[in-house]
Amino acid sequence: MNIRRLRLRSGASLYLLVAVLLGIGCTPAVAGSAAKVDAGDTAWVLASTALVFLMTPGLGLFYGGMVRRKNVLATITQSLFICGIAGVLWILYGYTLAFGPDLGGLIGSLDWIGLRGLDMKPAPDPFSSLYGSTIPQEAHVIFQGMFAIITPALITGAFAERMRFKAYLIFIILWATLVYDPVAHWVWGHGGWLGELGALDFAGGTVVHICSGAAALCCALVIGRRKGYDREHFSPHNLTLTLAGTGLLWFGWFGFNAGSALAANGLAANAFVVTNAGAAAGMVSWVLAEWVHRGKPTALGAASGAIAGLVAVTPASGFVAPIAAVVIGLIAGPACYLSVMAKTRFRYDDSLDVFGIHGVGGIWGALATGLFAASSVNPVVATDAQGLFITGSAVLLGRQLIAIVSVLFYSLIVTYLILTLVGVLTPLRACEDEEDAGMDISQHGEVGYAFHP
Amino acid sequence: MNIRRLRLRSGASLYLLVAVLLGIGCTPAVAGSAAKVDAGDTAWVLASTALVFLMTPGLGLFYGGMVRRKNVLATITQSLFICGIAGVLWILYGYTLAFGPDLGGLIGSLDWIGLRGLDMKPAPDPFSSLYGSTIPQEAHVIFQGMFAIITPALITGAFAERMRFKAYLIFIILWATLVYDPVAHWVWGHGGWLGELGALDFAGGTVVHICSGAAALCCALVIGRRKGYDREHFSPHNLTLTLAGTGLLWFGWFGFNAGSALAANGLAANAFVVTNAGAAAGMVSWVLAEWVHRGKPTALGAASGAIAGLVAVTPASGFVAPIAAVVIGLIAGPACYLSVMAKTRFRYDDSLDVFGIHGVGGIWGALATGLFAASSVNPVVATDAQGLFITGSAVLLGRQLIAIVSVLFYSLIVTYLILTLVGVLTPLRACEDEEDAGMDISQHGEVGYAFHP
Amino acid sequence: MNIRRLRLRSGASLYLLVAVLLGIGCTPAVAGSAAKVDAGDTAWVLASTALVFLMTPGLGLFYGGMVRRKNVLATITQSLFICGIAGVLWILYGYTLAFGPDLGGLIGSLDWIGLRGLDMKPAPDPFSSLYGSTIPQEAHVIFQGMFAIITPALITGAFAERMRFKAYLIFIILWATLVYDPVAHWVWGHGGWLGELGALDFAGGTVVHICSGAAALCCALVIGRRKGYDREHFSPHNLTLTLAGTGLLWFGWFGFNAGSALAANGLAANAFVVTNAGAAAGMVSWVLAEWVHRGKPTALGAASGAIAGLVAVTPASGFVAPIAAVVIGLIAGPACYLSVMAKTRFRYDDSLDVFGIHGVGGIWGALATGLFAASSVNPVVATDAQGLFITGSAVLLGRQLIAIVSVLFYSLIVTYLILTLVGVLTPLRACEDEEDAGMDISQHGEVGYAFHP
Amino acid sequence: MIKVEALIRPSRLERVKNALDDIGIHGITVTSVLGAGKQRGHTQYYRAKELAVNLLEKCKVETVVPDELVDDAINAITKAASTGEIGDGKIFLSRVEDAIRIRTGERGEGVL
Amino acid sequence: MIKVEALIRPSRLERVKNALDDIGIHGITVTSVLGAGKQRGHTQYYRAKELAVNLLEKCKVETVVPDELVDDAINAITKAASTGEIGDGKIFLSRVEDAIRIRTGERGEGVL
Amino acid sequence: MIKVEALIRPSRLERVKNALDDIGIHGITVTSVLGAGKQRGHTQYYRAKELAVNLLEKCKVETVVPDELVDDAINAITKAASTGEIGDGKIFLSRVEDAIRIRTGERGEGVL
Ligand SMILES: Nc1ncnc2c1ncn2[C@@H]1O[C@H](COP(=O)(O)OP(=O)(O)O)[C@@H](O)[C@H]1O
Ligand SMILES: Nc1ncnc2c1ncn2[C@@H]1O[C@H](COP(=O)(O)OP(=O)(O)O)[C@@H](O)[C@H]1O
Ligand SMILES: Nc1ncnc2c1ncn2[C@@H]1O[C@H](COP(=O)(O)OP(=O)(O)O)[C@@H](O)[C@H]1O
Repeated sequence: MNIRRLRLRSGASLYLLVAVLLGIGCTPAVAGSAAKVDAGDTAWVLASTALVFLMTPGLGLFYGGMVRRKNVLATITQSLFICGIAGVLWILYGYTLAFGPDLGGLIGSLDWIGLRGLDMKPAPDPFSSLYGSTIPQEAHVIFQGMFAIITPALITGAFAERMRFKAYLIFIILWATLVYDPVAHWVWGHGGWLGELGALDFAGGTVVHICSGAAALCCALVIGRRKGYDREHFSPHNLTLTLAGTGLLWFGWFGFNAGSALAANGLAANAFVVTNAGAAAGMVSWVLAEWVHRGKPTALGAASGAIAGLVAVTPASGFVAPIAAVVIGLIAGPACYLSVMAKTRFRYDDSLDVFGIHGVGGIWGALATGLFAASSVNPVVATDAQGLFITGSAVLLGRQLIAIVSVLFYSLIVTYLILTLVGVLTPLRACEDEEDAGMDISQHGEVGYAFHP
Repeated sequence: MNIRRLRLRSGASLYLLVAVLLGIGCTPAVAGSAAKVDAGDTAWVLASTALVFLMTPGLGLFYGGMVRRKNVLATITQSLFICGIAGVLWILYGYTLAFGPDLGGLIGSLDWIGLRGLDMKPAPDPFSSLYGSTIPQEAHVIFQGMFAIITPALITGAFAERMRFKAYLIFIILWATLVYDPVAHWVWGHGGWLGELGALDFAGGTVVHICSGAAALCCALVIGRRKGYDREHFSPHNLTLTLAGTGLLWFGWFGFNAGSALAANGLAANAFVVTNAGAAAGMVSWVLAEWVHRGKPTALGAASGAIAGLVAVTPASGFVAPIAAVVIGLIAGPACYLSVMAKTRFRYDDSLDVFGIHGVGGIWGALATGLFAASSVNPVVATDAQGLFITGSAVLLGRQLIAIVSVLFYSLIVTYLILTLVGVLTPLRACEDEEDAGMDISQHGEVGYAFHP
Repeated sequence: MNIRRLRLRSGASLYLLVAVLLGIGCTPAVAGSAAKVDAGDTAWVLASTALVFLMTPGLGLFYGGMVRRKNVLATITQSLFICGIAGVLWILYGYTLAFGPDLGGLIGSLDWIGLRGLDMKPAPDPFSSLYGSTIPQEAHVIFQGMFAIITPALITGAFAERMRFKAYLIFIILWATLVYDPVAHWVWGHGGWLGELGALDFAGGTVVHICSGAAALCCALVIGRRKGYDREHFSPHNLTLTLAGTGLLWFGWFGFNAGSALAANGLAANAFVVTNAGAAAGMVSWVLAEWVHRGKPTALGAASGAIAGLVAVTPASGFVAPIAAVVIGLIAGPACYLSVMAKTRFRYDDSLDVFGIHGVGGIWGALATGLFAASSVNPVVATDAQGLFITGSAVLLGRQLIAIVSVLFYSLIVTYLILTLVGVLTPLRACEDEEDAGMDISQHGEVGYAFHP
Repeated sequence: MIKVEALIRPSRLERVKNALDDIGIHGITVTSVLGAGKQRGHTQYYRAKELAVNLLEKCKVETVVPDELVDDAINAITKAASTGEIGDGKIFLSRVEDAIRIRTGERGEGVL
Repeated sequence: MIKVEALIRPSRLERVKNALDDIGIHGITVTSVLGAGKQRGHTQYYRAKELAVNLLEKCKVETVVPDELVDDAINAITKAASTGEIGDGKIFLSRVEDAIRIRTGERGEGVL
Repeated sequence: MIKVEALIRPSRLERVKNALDDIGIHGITVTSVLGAGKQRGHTQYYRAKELAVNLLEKCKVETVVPDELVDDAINAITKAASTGEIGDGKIFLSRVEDAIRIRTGERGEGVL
């Protein structure tokens, strides 16, 4: 008993050491903002956080249904496991890198490492203006954490059916750290240079979709085509999963966009309306496009169009009126449909069209924000830098372009460097036999369905 | 560059023209109610809206599991696509038809077309009394929008496995416009005649369930039985989908009913309790009924009973005490079980029992509201027009009967007219070969599962 | 017409009689607390309730994917049906047994039978301190009701693939009444002896996980191994269901833990962060453990680890800082992995590892609460009874041990008695033929998938 | 003993089974297969891509019968499975040397 | 060479496979089939409707063996698959003219 | 008439089908099967438990052809299905007594 106590004691000491280093006990920092937590706003942001969380498993189903049967678990797991790995990193250092006190407009400092120094009150001034002045800062932490999870998860669609789990794991850790955290800081962090510039991104057109879309393109190019690219057709094995995933993604997206108001107010309600309008219009227009072009309206087209519409409306969702969202969605459908077609021409194998939908949809959405943003919807939009179609001035559109181009290229380049590095450490893709047998059995030793005797 | 600018300019002009016509820029109308947005109420209504949204994809799974394998995607898509088409229509003109300033108790005017004139505040007086005085009107717009989506989606269960996608599409557009929007106005719109009459429908017994149930019956009769009705048995191909859908429907239904309080208060909490009680009791009683009748308690019976209970408790959910809800659910199970059995006798082919469950369940629920509604639960219930079992007066029950009968017949007749019209434009049902091959391949060129080599 | 009226009258009389006995009309009791309902807190608790509800169908999918194909519906139904049966019981007498006015620290009285006497205001003093002083008591009723549903549902994993539906039904009714309700009272009921003692359990480590885990162990031992235990391998038939279920469980768990704050405040936000941290760390650590041990990281491992982490962090979620949650999760993964391995050694057949994950994870979580609970996170933690690693005092740890041991043994013993009783009434397990044919066909007369011609 | 192996449309399975039952043939084994023949396939669409699919779902019905029942079986199947359209399928006959009932170990035509 | 084709209960597959392994027969092919025979079917229920289902899940195990192994194979299968209840299944024997190993192009009994 | 029955890797199905098409053999029937042979199985993991799985997914391709086409068919299949690795599969040949086209009732080689 004494010995055990001793062990506990020394265990406790060790723990305390680590704790001090990481700031474990620090939740109740003394300083803090004078602002008060509002229960209604907090309720909405927490509910939204849960909604955004669900998008990642939903994405797993969405993606998982589109691959061949032998890769279904590997594909879902490549989404789901990011809830684990990126979830831990976010608390350890991701949040402080992205949202911590600014260093040169480029990155957050390590002041809030391990969430140390955060208390149960709203973020202190001047952060509260961006991180919510009526919600506990931890609500901001975890709401943003869900974005840090889904963004790398989106990329996995590009290298589905061939990337090794080990390489994937290292890649994700590096990408979350070196691409996502800085880019989130640029756009949404207090002092980030793109935010300061006045580029608008309500819920992640650049940070989430362009950033992951560009990375996806890079991955598809570097990792190469799936075995059998010219010979076999890689048709989806279980579209019921994909349709279920679509429902969950759309559902979660309400938190994504309307939660980004960080309050339960008129802006949130407008973002909610606008989100649904964009998704609905995207669904309809993609289906019409393929109906005209190929002669059949498809289930997968409806699903893809909804996602395209959601992607496109995301950056605009806090700045535009409902009818503008309908227009954004109506264009997003055919635009993404065309870009998915283009893929075949350029012969790169972005397995599940991450670039075609998230990249292109995100770019269109960021531009559309520059066309339709109105300060009447959101006073954050400067009256002299509203959308081109509102005031005829292209000032905002120019800023949007800068944001698009810089995030696109930063993500492309750094993703390329990361892949090169990972490739040195461990092979990026499975060998031919493993690819033939399927990633489920070769990477995980499992099979998706045991329907046979 | 100059040319491009020019094009942008003229694009902008064209857009502005359309915008003016549709009232795009109009979100920030000057007038408005003095009422203030409450963050807590708004948080709950927005969360509820997301919940109700999820019901439609959930319904897709629920229905999709019950059809034959070759029709699974078509069936899910017939639900999912309504999120698109009805989603867009609602913003363009659905909301104003249903909830706009009243025209003769029958329909809303076009004043709020394209949501023009709505601002981020609560609905102006006198609308605020019905549309929420503490939530932004856009929250009411989108909450109600989800009802406008799920209601036509419910009907699709009646013509599953045989209706052509094109005919379905035209049908849905017309039905949403000519049946749903007016009926919603009658019951819930400010000035609607059934609402004025004092008929009670908290969350959609008449508007949603009787209305769609009657339409479903009409569709089943007009479109006719599935090929092989007498020879083959159409057994469900994947009940795991149906059970998953049941979970999502029940989950979403909390938003449907408790969200209909348009506030986060005691009434919402009571509606929540009552909803769960009704669903639980319906599940138990259906299963007991079939256990006694056929000797086996089934999974599909549990699912069906839960839905029957939910349907029945819906109109009553804001007016009755929990124990009354248990009684309502206990009766709903066997009642719907019987009506599903009756279908076989009358030999109409309502594929997935929309009338048997939503029609009959909705009627029972509307009647039950006339039996159990208590002004102690909700002061909206006039003390002299409470439920028969509360005060012994049948006044309310009479009003409920009027509401039931008028919605039932209106929906039956107008649905019949719409189907006739659609049938003139394009064949309603697939030809025999297409039906044999399955709707997935014939309508969409897709297959649900590619599990084969 | 006259006759019908008469019948209605007498129906009404009968109903009124029952109503009086059960207290149907009693929602609006006159007395009540002076406390006022806060819309924000209510919004969050209602949203959380919906989230917790979804866990049970989610659990159905999680479990259903792990059994053999022939048992999938029976397994899902054993979860889903508890939403029905326990849902009804909770309203009739469960709530009052668990949370009604205390009788000797052991059980609640029947004062609130049928929810009689509850009104739409917060619970009266002194209950409001525990049941929420800013939410309607019915919100507490239904939030807690979801816990009363999921807890027995967890047990079903232990006897999956062999227990008869009839026996299951009687077992669940008795268990919910004789085990869950008292234990919930001990820990969370006003006046319950473990709560009075100062044992901490924020969201159900003892009440939910240890209690169901112990019962599961008992069931596995009493009911015996599945037929073919030594000869066949019972591998999971559809892990996509399990992964989908994992997503829903994790999602719902945010309501489980963060909703347990019964308010939308900093504590809820911290609980949310901590929940995600625990789940994420558990996922990562389980996968690492199996990767090292067996050479493959698996999808099911990721899912199991997430659940293990969630279980472990549950009792601690309102008392610890985020980094502590990471530590809790990191240990939960390997701990549960080891205990699942141990099962094979001891040769009992807890089909889906309920004890290995919920029992062991719950014990670790309850202990961890004794290690990391800090009054700086939650003032409910007495400063002189904080976690061992916070102040070096083992006072709290001792109380946690008492809680663990008493709940563990109470559940083990009473479960054993219940099983014995049920076994007298009806055979517990299916006969060999039925087990061979599968529980879907033998218990329910259904098949999960009709994928064959 | 002859094994009669019929490749038929899935939608005719029920009828074929009943037709065989009617002439006293109760032992059959059915397999879900994909078949190609004269029948045209479908076109599938997957995000702007078109795939020609020419393996169609068919049922293989196998029944081992004494020689004297072969013609009856063929007639029964042909009648029940034929729609007159391409894709109705084929029947193949092949000789079976012996049959054993597992339960009893019996052999020969008697076990059918 | 003889093809031994056994229709067995799915729950006996593992045992049958092991029994064949034990006597040195490693090459087998297994198909999931539905079978009707003497065994009674199930009743399924679907919303108040009753369906009699008499196609039951079975496994078809095929192995092509040299003539001299046929009796051993039959014995092994019979033993491993039999429960004594109706529905244990049947074994059919039929002659195989030749066998080719795809990898090498070899022919004859040697490839088995 | 001979039934050519090939057990191949699923990933080679497309190629085998095309190879047969090229030599004018259009009628084929494909079944999804599990096979054991010389090829090593996989190890599966299920919560700390290891399972050796040695029934692997294979495709059975059956085509009934006139005697004179048998060798061409064998060559086509062998070429298209072979990877040189263990597990490429086997082809079995067996005699078919007669063939009937269901649609027309025709019999004999002509129906193939
Ligand atoms: N030579 C063959 N060998 C094996 N199976 C065949 C052969 N010819 C046809 N089949 C099977 O029969 C099915 C129907 O054949 P098809 O030629 O399409 O129709 P029909 O017999 O009416 O002309 C095919 O899908 C295939 O499964
Ligand atoms: N004549 C037959 N032709 C083809 N398959 C048969 C025949 N008779 C039986 N079978 C197969 O064998 C299985 C078992 O047969 P059954 O008659 O039910 O059992 P038992 O052989 O024990 O009497 C059937 O389900 C069917 O798949
Ligand atoms: N004797 C046999 N009888 C039936 N099927 C066989 C036999 N031998 C092999 N097979 C089938 O052929 C497949 C490939 O055989 P295998 O021995 O693994 O490869 P290889 O022929 O390249 O040596 C097996 O999976 C099995 O389906």
